[in-house]
Amino acid sequence: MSEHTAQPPPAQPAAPGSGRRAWTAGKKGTGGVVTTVAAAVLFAVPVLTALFGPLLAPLAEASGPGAPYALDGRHPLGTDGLGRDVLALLLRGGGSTLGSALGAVALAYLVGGAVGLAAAVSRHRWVDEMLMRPVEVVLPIPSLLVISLVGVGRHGNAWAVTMAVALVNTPVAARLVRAAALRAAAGPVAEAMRMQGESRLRVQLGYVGGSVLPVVAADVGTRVTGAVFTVAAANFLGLGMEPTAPDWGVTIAASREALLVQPWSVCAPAAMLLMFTVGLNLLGDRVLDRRDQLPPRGHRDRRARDRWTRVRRARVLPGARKEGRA
Amino acid sequence: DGSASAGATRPRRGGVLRAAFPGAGAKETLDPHKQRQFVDIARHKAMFDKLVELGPTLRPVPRLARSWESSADSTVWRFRLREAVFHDGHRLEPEDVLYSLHRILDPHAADHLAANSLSALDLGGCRAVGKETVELRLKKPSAEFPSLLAVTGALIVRRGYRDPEKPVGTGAFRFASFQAGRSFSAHRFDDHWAGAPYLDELRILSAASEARNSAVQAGEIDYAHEMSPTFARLIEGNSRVALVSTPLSGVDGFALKTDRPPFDDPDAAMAVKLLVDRERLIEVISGNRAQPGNDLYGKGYAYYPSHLPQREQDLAQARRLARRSGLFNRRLTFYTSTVVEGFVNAAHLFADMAGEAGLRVEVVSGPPETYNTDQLTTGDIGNHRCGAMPIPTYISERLLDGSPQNASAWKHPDFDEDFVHAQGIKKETARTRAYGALQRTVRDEGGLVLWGHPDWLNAVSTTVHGVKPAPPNTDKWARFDAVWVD
Amino acid sequence: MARHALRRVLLAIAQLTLLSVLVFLLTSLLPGDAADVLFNDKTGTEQIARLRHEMGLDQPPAQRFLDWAKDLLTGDAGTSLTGGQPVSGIVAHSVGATALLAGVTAVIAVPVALVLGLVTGCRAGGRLDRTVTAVTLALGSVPDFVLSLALVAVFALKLGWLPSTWIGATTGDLLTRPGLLVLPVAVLLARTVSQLIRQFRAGTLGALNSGYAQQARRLGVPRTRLLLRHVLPNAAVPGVQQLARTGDALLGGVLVVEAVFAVPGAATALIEAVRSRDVPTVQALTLLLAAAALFLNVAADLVSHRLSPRVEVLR
Amino acid sequence: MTRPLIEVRRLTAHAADGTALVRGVDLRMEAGRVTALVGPSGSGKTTTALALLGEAGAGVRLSGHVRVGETEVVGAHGITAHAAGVRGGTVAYLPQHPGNALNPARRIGAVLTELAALHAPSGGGRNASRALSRAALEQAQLPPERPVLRRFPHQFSGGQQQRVALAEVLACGPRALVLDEPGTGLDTVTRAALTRELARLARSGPAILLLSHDHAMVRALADDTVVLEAGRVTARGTPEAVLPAAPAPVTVRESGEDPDGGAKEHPEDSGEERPDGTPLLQARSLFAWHRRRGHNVLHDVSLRLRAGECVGVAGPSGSGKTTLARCLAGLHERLGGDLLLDGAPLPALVHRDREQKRRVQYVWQDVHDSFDPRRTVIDQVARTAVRLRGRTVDQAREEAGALLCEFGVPPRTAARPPGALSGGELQRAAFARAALARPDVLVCDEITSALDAETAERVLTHVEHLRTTRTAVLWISHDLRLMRRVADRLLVLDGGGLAEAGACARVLARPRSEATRRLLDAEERGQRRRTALPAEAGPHPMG
Ligand SMILES: Nc1ncnc2c1ncn2[C@@H]1O[C@H](COP(=O)(O)OP(=O)(O)OP(=O)(O)O)[C@@H](O)[C@H]1O
Ligand SMILES: Nc1ncnc2c1ncn2[C@@H]1O[C@H](COP(=O)(O)OP(=O)(O)OP(=O)(O)O)[C@@H](O)[C@H]1O
Ligand SMILES: [Mg+2]
Ligand SMILES: [Mg+2]
Repeated sequence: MSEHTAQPPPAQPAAPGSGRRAWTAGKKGTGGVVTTVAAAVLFAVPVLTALFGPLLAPLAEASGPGAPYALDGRHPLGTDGLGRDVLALLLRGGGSTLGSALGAVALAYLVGGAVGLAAAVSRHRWVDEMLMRPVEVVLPIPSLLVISLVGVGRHGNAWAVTMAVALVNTPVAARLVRAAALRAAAGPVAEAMRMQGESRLRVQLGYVGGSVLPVVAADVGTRVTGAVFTVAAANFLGLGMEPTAPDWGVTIAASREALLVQPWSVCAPAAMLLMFTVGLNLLGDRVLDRRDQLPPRGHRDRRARDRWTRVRRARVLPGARKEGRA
Repeated sequence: DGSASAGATRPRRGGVLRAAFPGAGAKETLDPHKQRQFVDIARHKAMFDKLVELGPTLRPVPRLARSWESSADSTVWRFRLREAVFHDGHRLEPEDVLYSLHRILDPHAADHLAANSLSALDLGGCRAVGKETVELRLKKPSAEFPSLLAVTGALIVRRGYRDPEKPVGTGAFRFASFQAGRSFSAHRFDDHWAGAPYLDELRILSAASEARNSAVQAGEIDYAHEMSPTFARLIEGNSRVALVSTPLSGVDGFALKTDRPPFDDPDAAMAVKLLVDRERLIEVISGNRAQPGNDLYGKGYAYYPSHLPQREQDLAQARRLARRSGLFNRRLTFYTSTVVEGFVNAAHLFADMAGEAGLRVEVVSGPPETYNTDQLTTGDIGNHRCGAMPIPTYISERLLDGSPQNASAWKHPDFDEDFVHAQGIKKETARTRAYGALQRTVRDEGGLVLWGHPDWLNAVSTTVHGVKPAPPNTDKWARFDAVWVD
Repeated sequence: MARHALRRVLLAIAQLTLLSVLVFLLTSLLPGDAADVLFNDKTGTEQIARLRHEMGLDQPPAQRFLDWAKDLLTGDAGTSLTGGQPVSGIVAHSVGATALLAGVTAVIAVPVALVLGLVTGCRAGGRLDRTVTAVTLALGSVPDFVLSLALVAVFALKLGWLPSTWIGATTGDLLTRPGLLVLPVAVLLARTVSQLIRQFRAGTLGALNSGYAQQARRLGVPRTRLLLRHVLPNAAVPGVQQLARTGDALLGGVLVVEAVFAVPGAATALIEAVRSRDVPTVQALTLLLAAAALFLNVAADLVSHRLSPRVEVLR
Repeated sequence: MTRPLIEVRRLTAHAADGTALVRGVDLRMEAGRVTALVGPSGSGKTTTALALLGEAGAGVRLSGHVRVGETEVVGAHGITAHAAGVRGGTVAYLPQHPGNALNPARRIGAVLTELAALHAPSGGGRNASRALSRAALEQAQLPPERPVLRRFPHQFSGGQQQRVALAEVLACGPRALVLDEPGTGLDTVTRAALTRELARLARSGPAILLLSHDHAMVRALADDTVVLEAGRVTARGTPEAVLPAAPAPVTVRESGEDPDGGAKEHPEDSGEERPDGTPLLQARSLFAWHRRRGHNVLHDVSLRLRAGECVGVAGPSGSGKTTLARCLAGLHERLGGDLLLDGAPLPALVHRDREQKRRVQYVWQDVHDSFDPRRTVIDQVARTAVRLRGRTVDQAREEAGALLCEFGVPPRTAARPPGALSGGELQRAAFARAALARPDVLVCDEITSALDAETAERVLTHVEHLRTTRTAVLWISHDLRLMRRVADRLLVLDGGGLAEAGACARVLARPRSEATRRLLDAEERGQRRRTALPAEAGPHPMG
């Protein structure tokens, strides 16, 4: 013991002041930046491909169709089972995959999240019950059943499958959000905001929503992944989109047999999806970490708001200035 | 290529063969008269026999019936039976045959598959003639009757057979166990009329295509039924797995509805027949494992008019005909489904080809479960696929006014009359000629665009011998009596 | 707590009843019925009509539902429309394999995810965290069938270490050949673990940042104990909720796994039954799976209730 | 002179923006001695105390020298890596906001036993730990009974939570105790008992650092006193030498005279309402419960508030004061009885319209929990004026800033998130948040508990100002002296029921109920010197 005091204290890393810091030492290193950049790149590649790929696709299609699952010089990533250029498919197929997966999850969270939030924020038990009971009834239905019913009933309709995926995710989102929101909504901060006459919307979205955010952010990434695979699995079963649709998920499902014959036909779209979900999740983590670590939103908000008011005052009525000072 | 028996060792007794077929879950059945799936048929084939089977060219060949003869008007048929024994030791007698036919045609059993084909039987007029012969009487003459006895689900069971769980047949294997959707096993029947099989045990297992793929490669099964052209490419050069490829095992094509515009005009149909690029379809859909079709069913089968010239793509003529028949002004609907792998692909490929020729084709996809029925009424164009069957059966099932599967809506009373007439012709050459004329009519005026005759692909482990190429539904297909393992 | 539990169980029964009506309605809405499907390729309209009568499909749906429900109450789940065998047999044969897969997966996934979630949560941003996060994320992001095919290609076909499918295996074989389980479970684990880890990690982060964790540290509670006794109960809440849903997620994954590895399981049976419009089988399987899901949900609720007593009290 | 247990030399603390929070503090703590750290709110007491554990708030940098036992906790370069070793066993810290320091998911008994076992010198087994934990609970003035041990933290009142947190600290059996405002939220009786208990404890060994605004407690306990102002030590010595003289006792009992020389010029109030004029806020026969209907924590409580009037509420900890306040504020919905505002029924908060919300405002007891940790304090305070009085954001901000300044919280401080404010600063912010509504009824739940006398004065001044604008105030406090100054009438709650009501002066002078008498006795004794105390200490063995 006494030896310790005799020695000079060891040089310190970033002050392990707050408890949290001590436990998460090393966050600030360059590693963080590298990961952030990597995550952004991972995320951006598939998204940009989905957005702008269709514009470039004709270039890739210029060499015309080839033999099925061929790996010849004319097609950089070979061809798929119909002899179509895999690169062209890759360029064309992002929109529907990401669109339907994101759309389904967004819808699920929009509806389910709203229901869950409303149920949690409501101080009336009956509102909670009314909102959550139906959710609880729907919850245990195997999503597989819903997908297959919809897939069988409204065959080959991408919208229907998207809606089905949204539907199966909605109760889950509702419950998740409710559980997370309940803690916040029942706490004194929400009470204080209500006492201040804050609108329900602001209490729910501004504060309770904000407290739910970490849980949701941790969930959204996996949910999107899940949605992509549910759609892909529906195609695997012949319940989803047309097996010829130039969609990443469909392409993977349709070419799966050729994994070892023409690996690109499966691996290229799979890599896109992988980049997307990994990037999305990593970015989500980054944003959350940042949120917990940096000075609170108020600082930034205020500066932004001051700037905004200044602009407004300068532009709009000169009288407003006086009024503002009054 | 083809048979895995090439360079085989000497046949050897003993061993177990594990054969995997696409499964159908709870739908699988032990009742031989309800059979519907390939996996059922294979199982039943091991345990039961039909009176008549179909040979490689889809001609009837003797099975339990040693020989047959008919009255001059082809309404009364006599079948002489073999000296076969059932698994319980009981000897096959005409009464067993009559019992089986009665059971198949039982009015209360709606799901007996052969009932439709055998509905021509006049059961009241059927009888045993002595201990060896059974006499069957038809309601109307048919020279093709023996091949009707070879249809799916026309198996001969033991008199008094009721409980499907206790199958007793004359087949080469005795029942051991069965679990729907999973597995079936049967043991060698030493008293089989054609001599005991080599195998000690036969297991017929159900598995989806992914599982069959990997299992046969890993040596977990010895025989995998119905493999894809992609799989064939995958195992090229694989020393453990060989492909048994059966050429001419059916037909792939498109069906145009000829009972309504635009394809009620033979020119319009001909335009479509001339614009399809058969080679491209074969390359993409069949992985180059098919022979080009000539818009005729049954290439290589009995009654096939092989002298007709091969139809080739002729875009110029196709355009001319299309313009003349007003095809360019219409929007055509291609009704397809994922019911069979490759249907949707073929539909899109066709739509592309038609698009290049200036036609507008919209592909619509329907539910696979009811596709075959829906297809009869929906869309202008549909997919068409048909396994191996005798040409007259094909005509009667697909091209007559009352045919249950008349996908091209080919409804011409005179054609039907000619067909009934042809069926009654006793003399084979004349009958062949009559059938030939009928097929030619359909080829030139009908709505069937039959672009390819795909190979049937089975995979067999190299330790298995004696598996012969044979079109599905024929005698040697899925028959493991003469198969042995190292 | 006991009252709470009882309420939940009663509710679950009501839910199941409602659910069966719902599922029945939905299946009735599908195009075609079992007779159509059965005779899809060998149509004879008259034959179909007879078959339909035989199956009782010509009766009004309400009547059919009531009959079905009456039978069920007497313990008879009916017979399959397509195969003719008792539904209870189909269910019994198919559920075992799926339950085994899901069970083994859960038994492995939960502790692994808990440990990794805690460890990465308390070292958020560290190298270990980044590695684990990236690896599990990537594994969880590979489509199931790609992963299964790749695993089979490597471990079964190339290396020959493990069996590639369950073809022909019986349930008894599973005990003597545990190798059969390895690949399917590995595929199922990839997604499950990845999802669970994320939830546990998020929960851990939140709990670690809280005042009580800070105070516990100030009172000298050592790291491991802090994690296990103080942080875990709070951190587990989102994870437990996620766990309740894992059953469903597993079922989705199981379907692909069942197809690739020829596992004769419930997911395949369910799809097959929907395909062939075999309503009694669909009903029975759905109810069973839903009951399992409900059970998990109720369990999760009770556990969460125990873990965050404050929330329920406020309601 | 022996080497002190804890030695602090030239400790400085800087905020992230460079502001010096603590500037060169020296401190010595010896076993068996109580050192008091006093000073105005925001002077750096908590910051200094945390440094003893090798801790600092977010963004705060420490330097100087802190030695605890043989361990260097803070060195020239900040907190050392050994700091973690002293926490709990050597130095145990009772935080200023105990509410969120308790684990919501665990029963308090389990945590106490765990901590006791953790720091027990030689194991001793489960039973020993359990005995230790019970002893700790008793020392913290909570009954060590099974039902109490099995409760979750949220099932305690504010003052009870404070004591639970204290029990956790005591269960560690540390060599040095750092107690940050241990007396907040405690009624006079409990506080006196706690003071006695702490005195005993100090004599039995550990060194104690007491951070408190409660001069009575400091006088009663402290051997040395260190006065901190703006981060600097400005005085040192015995409490008598350093602290201002003890005020006169609250009450001159049985005197029948107004002892305060008519600080309030209201006519004598028998406690009965004057018949004329409807009261502004009226509660008739209130019942309230928490878990199950029937298990009431408030029984049949009635009260009337007239415009401009201040009604005090006193009572032992756990007697239902907060529950009553929350009922009025509309936050507690499990209640029976009538609430009337201007004669019209007053619904629960969710059903109140904006005007009703504005008219009735509430200041939380546990302020720390009532602020969103992610937004700045000024933002949150200003929202009241925006939402309830329709001010623009900038106007509201200006008003809020001005009000906070008035209370001694500079704008720069208010622009930080709540975690970076001192306990007293936050309490004032919470008050400002409610006051900004210009309410007609202001319910204040112990809003001066974390304030030094001078700062409290600022708040009181504002309360006076509000009353002149006809705002009625419900003032919950344990500080009877303050109560006397503020309140016109006084309600005394005991065990959820109304023990006594009447004019404040009368109640304090001639208490009729046992509960009031006990509170007053304890208050009176608390004013006396420490030496007078130990005789009546209870039999609480420790360790
Ligand atoms: N959520 C709860 N569940 C059960 N009992 C509770 C709950 N909250 C408070 N109580 C109990 O209700 C009683 C009244 O609590 P309340 O908070 O009103 O006391 P208080 O007078 O404000 O005390 P203090 O002076 O300590 O703040 C206490 O005995 C407390 O233990
Ligand atoms: N994390 C922080 N960052 C910046 N400033 C801080 C931080 N924490 C506290 N402060 C400021 O440091 C000063 C001293 O705070 P401290 O909590 O030590 O005061 P205190 O003496 O304990 O006051 P009180 O009696 O009100 O609790 C206050 O003005 C406070 O605003
Ligand atoms: Mg402080
Ligand atoms: Mg209180």
